[in-house]
Amino acid sequence: MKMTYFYYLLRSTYQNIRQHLVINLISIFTIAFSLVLFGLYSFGYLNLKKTLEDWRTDFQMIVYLEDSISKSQLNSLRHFCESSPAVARVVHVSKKQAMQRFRKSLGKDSSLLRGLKENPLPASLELQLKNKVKDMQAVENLAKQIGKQPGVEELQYGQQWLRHFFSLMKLLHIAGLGVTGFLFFVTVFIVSNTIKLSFYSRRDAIDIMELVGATRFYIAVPYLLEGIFQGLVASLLSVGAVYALYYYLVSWLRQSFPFLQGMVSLAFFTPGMLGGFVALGVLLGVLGFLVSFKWIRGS
Amino acid sequence: MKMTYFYYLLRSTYQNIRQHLVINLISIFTIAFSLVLFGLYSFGYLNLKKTLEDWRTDFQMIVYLEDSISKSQLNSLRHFCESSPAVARVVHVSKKQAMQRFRKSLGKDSSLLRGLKENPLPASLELQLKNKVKDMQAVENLAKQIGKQPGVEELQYGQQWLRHFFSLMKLLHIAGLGVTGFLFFVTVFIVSNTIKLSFYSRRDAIDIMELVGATRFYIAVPYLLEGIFQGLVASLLSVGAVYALYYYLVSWLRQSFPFLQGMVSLAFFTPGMLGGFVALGVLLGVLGFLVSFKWIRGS
Amino acid sequence: MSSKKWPRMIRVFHLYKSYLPTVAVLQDVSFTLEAGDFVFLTGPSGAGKTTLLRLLFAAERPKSGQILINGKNITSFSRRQIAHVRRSIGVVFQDFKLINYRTVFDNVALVLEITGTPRNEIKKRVWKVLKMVGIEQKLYRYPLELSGGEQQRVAIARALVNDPQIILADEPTGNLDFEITTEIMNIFNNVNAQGTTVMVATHNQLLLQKFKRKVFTLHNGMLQEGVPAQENQ
Amino acid sequence: MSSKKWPRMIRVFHLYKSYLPTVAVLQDVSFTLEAGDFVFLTGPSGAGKTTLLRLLFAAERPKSGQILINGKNITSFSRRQIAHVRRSIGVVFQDFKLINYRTVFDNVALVLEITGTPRNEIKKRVWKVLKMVGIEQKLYRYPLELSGGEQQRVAIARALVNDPQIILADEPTGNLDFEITTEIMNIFNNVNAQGTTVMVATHNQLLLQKFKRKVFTLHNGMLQEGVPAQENQ
Ligand SMILES: Nc1ncnc2c1ncn2[C@@H]1O[C@H](COP(=O)(O)OP(=O)(O)OP(=O)(O)O)[C@@H](O)[C@H]1O
Ligand SMILES: Nc1ncnc2c1ncn2[C@@H]1O[C@H](COP(=O)(O)OP(=O)(O)OP(=O)(O)O)[C@@H](O)[C@H]1O
Ligand SMILES: [Mg+2]
Ligand SMILES: [Mg+2]
Repeated sequence: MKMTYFYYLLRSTYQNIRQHLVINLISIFTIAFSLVLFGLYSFGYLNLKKTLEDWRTDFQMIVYLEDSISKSQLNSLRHFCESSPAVARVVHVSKKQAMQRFRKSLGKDSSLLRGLKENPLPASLELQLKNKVKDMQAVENLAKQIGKQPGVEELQYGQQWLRHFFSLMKLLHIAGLGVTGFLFFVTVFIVSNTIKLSFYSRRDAIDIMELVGATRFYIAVPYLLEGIFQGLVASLLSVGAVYALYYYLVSWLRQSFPFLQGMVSLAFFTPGMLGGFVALGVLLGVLGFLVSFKWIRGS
Repeated sequence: MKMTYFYYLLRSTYQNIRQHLVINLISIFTIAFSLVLFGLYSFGYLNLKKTLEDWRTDFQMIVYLEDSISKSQLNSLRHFCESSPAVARVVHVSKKQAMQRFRKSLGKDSSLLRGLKENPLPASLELQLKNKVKDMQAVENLAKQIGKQPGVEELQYGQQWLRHFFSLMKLLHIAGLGVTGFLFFVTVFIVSNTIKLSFYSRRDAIDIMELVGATRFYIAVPYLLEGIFQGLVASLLSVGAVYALYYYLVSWLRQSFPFLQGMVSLAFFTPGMLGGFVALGVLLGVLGFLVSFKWIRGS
Repeated sequence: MSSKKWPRMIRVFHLYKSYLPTVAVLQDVSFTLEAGDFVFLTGPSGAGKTTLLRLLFAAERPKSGQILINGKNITSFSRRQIAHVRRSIGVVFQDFKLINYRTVFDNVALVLEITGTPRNEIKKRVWKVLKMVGIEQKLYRYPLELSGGEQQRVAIARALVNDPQIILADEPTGNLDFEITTEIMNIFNNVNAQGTTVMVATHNQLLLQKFKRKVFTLHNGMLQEGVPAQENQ
Repeated sequence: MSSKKWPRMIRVFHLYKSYLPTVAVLQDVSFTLEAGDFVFLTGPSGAGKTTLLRLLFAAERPKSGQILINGKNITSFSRRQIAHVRRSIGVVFQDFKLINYRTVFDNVALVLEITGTPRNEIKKRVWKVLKMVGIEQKLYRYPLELSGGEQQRVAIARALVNDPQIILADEPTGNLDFEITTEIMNIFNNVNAQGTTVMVATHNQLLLQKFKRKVFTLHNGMLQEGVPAQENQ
């Protein structure tokens, strides 16, 4: 009995697909298109995020030191900064180094510094922040703590710039979630519509099977398998398409806009991601089936 | 005879729509979804473009003047710059003004300028560029011409920055065209699939009509009208949806991210744009019909 | 041999038809029906009756041979020409072929709408023909809300409504009781008396016996004319 | 009154059915069929024959009244229970109800697949039953590639293949010539002789006359039992 059912399932699914090849192709291409859109979006989003995080490693917090700071104060301050979980690296810039830098930055105009008797620039500690620091609050807490240490004259960490950066990251994250959710919704909608219509065109057969004693469950399983099959084929197609599209897009971008070098990368295309795509395709097929089956039951 | 045909058309279309309400709703929502995606994309693209162009008005070209420049040379240079079609505004900054600015920019550190005997900073003309300047080439041509004028010591116009800006604009433009084309293709594909499937479910009726003497043209026209109807309803729905989505998105963005104030604007939603949406919806319906009709004829 | 002289004529020459390469359904079938002829087409199940009728209204193309309807050779007609020929032929299909999402009225009216008949005229004629077959009360029902025999009568009404020059009826009484069958045959007789050529494919021996008309019998793909009904049993 | 004592029984009590509020299709229909009964159901077109049969295999729900199949009241059954009851009833539908995208073999095998019959057994039994109705050569054809009578015989084969306890046949010979009709009726007789309850809805007076069996006549929604065939004309 089990064997008969198994054989029936495979054969029914195969027959359904073969007999409704057009509808199946339509379904597969619709899922594939949705996945391609989704894939391109994911690539774009991940790349943009990566780029922004690369930029961010340039941010630093500068701790200006009082001229009167003692060696032991400096050491303990330095130790304090280094032991903070938000800080990646601490660099000490002496008064002399500060003046050298300033001179360099003035370039030709540095001649006007010639007349100076004493060095007015303060020494400083430059703190590199860690990538995992995700919001403005953490940075400001750190600044407050450091500001309380003895020997600290002033803190500078581009408050405005950082605040914008964090807002932008948050915006990007929320927009990303929103767009992903929306796309997902649209895809399930379209897939379930396609499966609904394919059910619709087989309504007569379904009615007949019920009339000769088949249960709804028995009738439904081959359609579920069909949904899974569609999702599977569609995801493989879309992986290929996304890869090809992205490959050509990236080569073209690199040639046309050399300054984007660091931004565009295909590294993202890992086996795990491929598995995710296939899983997503199958999930869409199954969801589409469930939505349309509910609809069929109701009518 | 004409009246009968007209009556037949309206009634058939109405009957088709009423009898296949589900398929029609599916079709309409699919078109509407595509249009909403397209609309959101358009808003996003136009806004981003506008923002970038706003930023761009900050760009300027600085023409440093030789200390030895004569009054008449200065005037003719100034006149030359002002008469260039690429330049919007010219501001003269004297040596004194330059020093004042420099002092200001140093802030507390300006004390170190106290010891200076003579002013080493050059006078300059600051040129504001016009918005319509679209590419790097034009800017570089202008620079070359100005550089040849007597009394000009050096030109500075953030070559690197500008080059990046123009590349980015070009990238955005091409990506915009690409995404628009892709979206359009996907939409026609999905719509034609929906109409195909709706044809598919009416195949029996079409066969019967042919068997009792109807021409293909006679059979097809109500489906064309149906496609137009779907496109019409879908475009109206999507205009509403895009408006609502965008309205809430914008309010939310403005509250959450005050620095985006200037970026987001609903001005884009003009009557012309509304007409465009409706036209696009109808066009999609008609295209979907044509594609699927060709397919039906073939089979 | 102008088409005026034989205005409602069917002529078939050496018709061959097969669906599968190995099995011939029709072999060298030839016959002539003049305007006003009435003929029964009989033969065992699967003999090719439906196939022959389908060839006559160009729903199938023959393997070889010629079919002349009103003197025009329809075997070489275009789609559009075929559509116009069909408007002068009323067909009762063995499986009815009603449009499920149109009412009884609309199913019958369809034939008149195609030819652009004015609305008032359509209403009158559809009602008249539905009354003839006895289902005028089910005007606004849908086919799936009718019994088998009622559906069959709608199919008959549709074939009659356009006053066709030729009527091809494929087993038109398989789902009807003998009383209604007799009524339907009387309608065909009346139409035939006005000059319409009628061809009725049937298994029903009672029909052949009761209405003594010309009989074509299909057997092994060959057509025999005029075999009396009694010998056919 | 255990179900063991009447294992293949149909009992119908005071059955009422109407599709439209104004028109009653069945009115107070009651009857009992014991295991091994054979009955013809007749009545004019639209009398309610198909409706009665559809009520018996739970494709319709009655307005009021009870239907007992093998002692179980199916009017209150769930979908799943109805599916199981249907497996013991073989139905020949008036409009055949074949699945167009399945071959003849697969259409008939469907009934056995549902009950999980082993593959070999399915092949043997389908072939046997197709041979009984005389279309064993068209095993791998699709329904639309068959003549009307051939399709009807596939529908009959499907109703027989599962050795059902009850056979409900709705106009099973409307598209068959008299020779094949006789063969089919003989098959029903044989099955009936082995204890199967058979109910055949038909218009065909020749059948009623030739096979002298119990006759139920539907008229104005009322059922009359045992009216001789001759008076029915
Ligand atoms: N589309 C098709 N493809 C293949 N074979 C077909 C097709 N249509 C009909 N046939 C075969 O052609 C033969 C003649 O079929 P046809 O329908 O003409 O028979 P018929 O005389 O109308 O029979 P019936 O009285 O049963 O309706 C049959 O054997 C049938 O199986
Ligand atoms: N789904 C339905 N909706 C409304 N009325 C229906 C429906 N099905 C059947 N009827 C009506 O019920 C009556 C009985 O129909 P039924 O099909 O039972 O008749 P029948 O005896 O089988 O007739 P026939 O011999 O023509 O097949 C008919 O008048 C028919 O119009
Ligand atoms: Mg036939
Ligand atoms: Mg019936």
